[in-house]
Amino acid sequence: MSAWGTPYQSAVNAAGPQSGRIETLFWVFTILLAIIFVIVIVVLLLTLTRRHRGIQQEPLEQTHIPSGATEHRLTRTVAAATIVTVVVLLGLLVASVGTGKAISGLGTARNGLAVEVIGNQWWWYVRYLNDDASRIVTTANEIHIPVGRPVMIRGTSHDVIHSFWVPNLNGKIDFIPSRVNAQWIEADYPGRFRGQCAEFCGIQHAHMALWVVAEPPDRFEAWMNHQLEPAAAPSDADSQQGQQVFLNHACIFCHTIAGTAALGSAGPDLTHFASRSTIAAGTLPNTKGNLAGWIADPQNIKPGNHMATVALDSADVQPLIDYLESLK
Amino acid sequence: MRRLAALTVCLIALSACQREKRDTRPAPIRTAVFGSAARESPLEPGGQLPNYQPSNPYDKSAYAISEGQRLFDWYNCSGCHAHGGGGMGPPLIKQQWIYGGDPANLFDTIVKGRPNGMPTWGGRIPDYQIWQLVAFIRSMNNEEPQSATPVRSDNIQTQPTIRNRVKGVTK
Amino acid sequence: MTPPRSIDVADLPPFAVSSEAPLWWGQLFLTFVEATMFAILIAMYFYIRLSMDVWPPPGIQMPPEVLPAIALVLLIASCYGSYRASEAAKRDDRWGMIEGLALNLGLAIPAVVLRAFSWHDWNFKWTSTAYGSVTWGILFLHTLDLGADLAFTLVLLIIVALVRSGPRQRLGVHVDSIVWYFLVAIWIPLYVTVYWGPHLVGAPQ
Amino acid sequence: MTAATTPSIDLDRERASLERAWANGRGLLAWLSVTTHQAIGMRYIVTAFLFLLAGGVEALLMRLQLARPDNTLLTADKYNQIFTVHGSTMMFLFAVPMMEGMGVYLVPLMLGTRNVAFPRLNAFGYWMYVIGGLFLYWGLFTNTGPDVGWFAYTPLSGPQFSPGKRVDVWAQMITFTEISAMCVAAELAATILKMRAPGMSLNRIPLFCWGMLVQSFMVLFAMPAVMVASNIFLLTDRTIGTHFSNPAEGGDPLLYQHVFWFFGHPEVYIIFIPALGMVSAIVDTNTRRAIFGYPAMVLSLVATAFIGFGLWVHHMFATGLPQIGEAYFTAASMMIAIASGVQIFCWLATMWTGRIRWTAAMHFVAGFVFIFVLGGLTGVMLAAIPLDLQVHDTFFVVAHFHYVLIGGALFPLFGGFHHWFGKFTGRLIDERLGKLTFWVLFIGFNLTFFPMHILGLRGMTRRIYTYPSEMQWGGANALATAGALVILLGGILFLVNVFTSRRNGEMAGPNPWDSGTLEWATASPPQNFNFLLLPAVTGRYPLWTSFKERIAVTGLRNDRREVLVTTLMDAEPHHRYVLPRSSIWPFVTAVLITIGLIGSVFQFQWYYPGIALATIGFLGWFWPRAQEAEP
Repeated sequence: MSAWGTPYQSAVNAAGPQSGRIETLFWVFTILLAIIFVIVIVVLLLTLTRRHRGIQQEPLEQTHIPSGATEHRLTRTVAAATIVTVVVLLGLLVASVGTGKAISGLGTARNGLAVEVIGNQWWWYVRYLNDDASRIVTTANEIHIPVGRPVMIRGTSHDVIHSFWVPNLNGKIDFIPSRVNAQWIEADYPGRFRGQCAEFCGIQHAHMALWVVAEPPDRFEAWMNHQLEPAAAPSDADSQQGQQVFLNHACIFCHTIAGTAALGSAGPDLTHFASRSTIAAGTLPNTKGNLAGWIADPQNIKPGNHMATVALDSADVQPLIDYLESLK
Repeated sequence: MRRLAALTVCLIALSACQREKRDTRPAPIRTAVFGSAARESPLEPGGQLPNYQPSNPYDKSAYAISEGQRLFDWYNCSGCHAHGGGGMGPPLIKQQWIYGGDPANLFDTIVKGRPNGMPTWGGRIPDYQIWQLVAFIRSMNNEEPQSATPVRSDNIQTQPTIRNRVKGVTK
Repeated sequence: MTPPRSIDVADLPPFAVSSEAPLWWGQLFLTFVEATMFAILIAMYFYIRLSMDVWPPPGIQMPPEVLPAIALVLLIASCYGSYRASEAAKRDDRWGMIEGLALNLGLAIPAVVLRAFSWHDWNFKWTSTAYGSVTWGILFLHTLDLGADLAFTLVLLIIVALVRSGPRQRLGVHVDSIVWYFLVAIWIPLYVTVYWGPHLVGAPQ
Repeated sequence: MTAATTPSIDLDRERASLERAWANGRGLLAWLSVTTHQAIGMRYIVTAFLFLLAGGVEALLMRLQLARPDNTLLTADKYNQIFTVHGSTMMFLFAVPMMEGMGVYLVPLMLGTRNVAFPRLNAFGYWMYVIGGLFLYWGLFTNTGPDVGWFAYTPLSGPQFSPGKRVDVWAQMITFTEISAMCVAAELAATILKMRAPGMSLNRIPLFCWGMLVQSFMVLFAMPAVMVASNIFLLTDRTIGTHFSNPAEGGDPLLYQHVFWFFGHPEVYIIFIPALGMVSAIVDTNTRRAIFGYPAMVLSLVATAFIGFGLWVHHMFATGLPQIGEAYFTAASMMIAIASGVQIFCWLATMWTGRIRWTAAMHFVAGFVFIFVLGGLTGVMLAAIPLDLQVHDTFFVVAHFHYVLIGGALFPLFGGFHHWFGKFTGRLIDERLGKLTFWVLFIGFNLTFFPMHILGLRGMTRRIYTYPSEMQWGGANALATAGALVILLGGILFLVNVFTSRRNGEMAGPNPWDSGTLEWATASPPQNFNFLLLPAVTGRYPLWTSFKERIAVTGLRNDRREVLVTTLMDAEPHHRYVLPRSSIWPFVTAVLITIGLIGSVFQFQWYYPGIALATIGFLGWFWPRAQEAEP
């Protein structure tokens, strides 16, 4: 099945209670509707191939209407088929509404985690909410969640309508400017699940992905505590030069690196940039080579995106890459 | 008659090109060759040159104006100039420009900064973005074609007003 | 080869100035279009109301009361002109049509002028919040429709008075009355929305 | 209505006189002035077919781009323009005008009259449609093609995020095509209600005409919504700075979606309800029996139309609306399945007891049942909110609506082409090539769109111009692209068939299929006046009665374009009615209105001269003329 997609961005490889219920509903619908389809097609084929024994005697070419008895039989059959249709649909309606209610009931009772996600052209801003302001974590394009604990995704948009969709965990929810929408997700087992913006949001709609990383609770806590720390200070001269390059160019107008003068908010937070697995909202694996290519010519990889093409001296590029990749 | 028709067709086709062009990759721009559009000395080495006026490569481009509009917020120009009406800094919708209102003057002002608060942006943000800002500022003064100028912006409220349906969401 | 039996219609009238005319139906269908459009606009008005806390928004004046009410009365009265013209058209009474159309115009044009006066005094435009947009939208579209139909009525009047008042023109007068009734009738909910809306569903600052 | 023995009539004189009264004339000016419904209908059909080809080429380009991961055949910008223009073309420039073209051509013939009720409005509507379509393609070819999807959601389509004139071109194209659609809807509804053959009471109208009647009413109530959305909402936000979609000033982006889908959902039924009528016409002819369950069929059409207006929210389940209404919208969406199911059952019952003649048109009907039922069943899945939230905006939905629209509208339409080709051209289309066309299209279609169901479930979202190879969607996409090439082959076969059959096909004669409805009661192709003597009817299938029982209408004047108006319910003759002659004014008015509509997109001030010019146009149109014979 590998030519047909991956298991980590798939609505039929449920990894949580929400998506699990939807998947069950999906199979109920699919099997039932497939049976109906087969019946209709079999009737169609029989209709087209039968040799019309019962009405052979009726001179249709002249009367153009079969006998009253035939019509009466037909009426009863069609009425019966219609009633069966109504009953089946009623059953499906009940199943659908029931599933919807069950899903909306999940997650509210237990102590959940709240994550704020804001859609931007074309990346995801992520913030872990907490009553204790010092424990608020900001990151981008990658959401870590603890296994077995419900997580509320609350979202809106800074520009146009986006739609948050991690199919292994739950259905879609639109992020609309001026509104806050929310849904609960939960992972049953550790794993990495990919999601993607589902509402057309402009030229780079295709490159607006995110990863949800489900981890055991202890590893999640460790990740969280690490994210709370400010950025690692440059450890060698090379990285120090890289930091200076970063601070002296347009980078700082859009990006934040906690603990430095870079406080821009138009682009993703880079404080723990190197701990993330991708760059440019899931477009490329986070490697030094890809990062160099991205910084040198962002419009090559993602034409039309809002990252500035900054002219750097060739001597400055490698230190900058080294510095960014040191931000574990 | 046929030639006239062909000419009209060409004109109609071309009329869209400049406006709708989307240079996502900045072309090398000859901006470094002049330091100041507001000349400080009348003397020119090598005799009188034809008066060189650098022009905005993004002139009449709707996409560049829109990019300029975005950058105007991103680089916090609105912090001092508000949305063109002025605040701490001078208004940008006006007839009389202190340092000249031609594209080259505006470029110069942004690159070099001006006394009393206008920072120097040259070298900090890419030149092509400065030209996009110039195009946007000129569009605010209706100096770009109406067909390329956005009529308004969505100034999106920071405070969302409407709640949603998921239970357990209180705020 | 002709079918053996036939119906002879030579005795039927060669036209009808009544609701049996296809034109009457066509015009009725086009009013469905307008009715839907205005219904959507009214829905938009109240939808937008839901997303704003202050209504009308701060700095926007309450709508005037007197002039629009007078204009409404005039508009309703002008239907009588249409009615007379339409009845006269059925009777083939040229003078009746002229009188009716003139009465219609004589009452409706002042109504539009009054509306324009009260409108002119508004301290907001379509660019002043979504309230301004939807209010101006409703008023502009209805006034545009009124204007178009008044222009049409004027042309009809000129044609009937000076050029010809044959069956086509009579049917035109008859059908024009349908449009006019519709425009006045649809104005009542629109009037309530635009001029009473801020009172009925308003929220002061 | 009492019929007497027909007096003796000199048919040759009658014909000569009618030919004079209905002549269209020669030359360019006459060509632009044509108001006869066969000519306008055929223009609609040919123009819409050209737009189908254009939309097909765009589809093919998109399929080629998606054939493999990280493909660079099209840039993101071009891809977005192309998928937007593809959707807009298929919806506004192909499907609706094509159905209307078929209606304009066939409805007066089926009703037994000489033309539509408002011939000049008909011509005007056609010119508006052509101009609107050309305007959109002008945009695409000058890099001004809209790039926000055929739905153009705000705020993406608003002034801030869509610079330039791309979206304005789209929005104004809507204006043109909607004006056209509303003209046709008003005139067809009036024709069907008031100009039927004597005796054709409401329960004797052919089902295709019922389909067109229901579709016309849907157009009248749905199209204003899209005018509000595209014009009042989007264009004014973009050109004069209103705030309908700006949340900072009290507007709301979701309001646009409500208004748009209030049109957008009925639009689907606007497209396929006439197609259902075509299926009925093909089925009764080729089973040689009266359609089973005529009242149920009509009620289903009407019910579909009514329910169709209550469904718009099921395009918005992901927007986070209050939960209360959702069960209702699910239930309503499923009710559509009941209405469609009843019709399918009735056709199957008709075929079960009929004598099937296995023509190319019947092939397309059988293919229609297969594809449409599958699309309908996935539609039931989409009505279930939890499932919808998973597959919404994925390729599953792409598969679903192509199954419904290609299966539900295009296959019946191709069936209709094969069925009525003899009527349109006077020569029959080649049946063997027609059947081959069917098989190629059927296989190509399923090859293209079936894999998309799986792609959607496997996470492939819509409207993406590329995808990374790690997603492993490449195989299924390559298959779909291969299928698209097979569809292309089917299209070529069809065109070859059309061109060769038009020249060398067997002569059709008036009624090649021994059909029962009135369009077959006259020459193929029909002359401008359709019938030498207007028919009167006594049943649903007048041509299936013996010739002795047929009734004609006499006494209409034949020296001018006179038709008979009948009563609404029972179609009793009421009065005679003179239709206007050819006129250049519909064309002139369309051009004058165009100046204002297109000019105001670029410079709003053009609006005012536009109004003045339109007034001049209408004055010229309606001013009474001396040469027009008065009744």
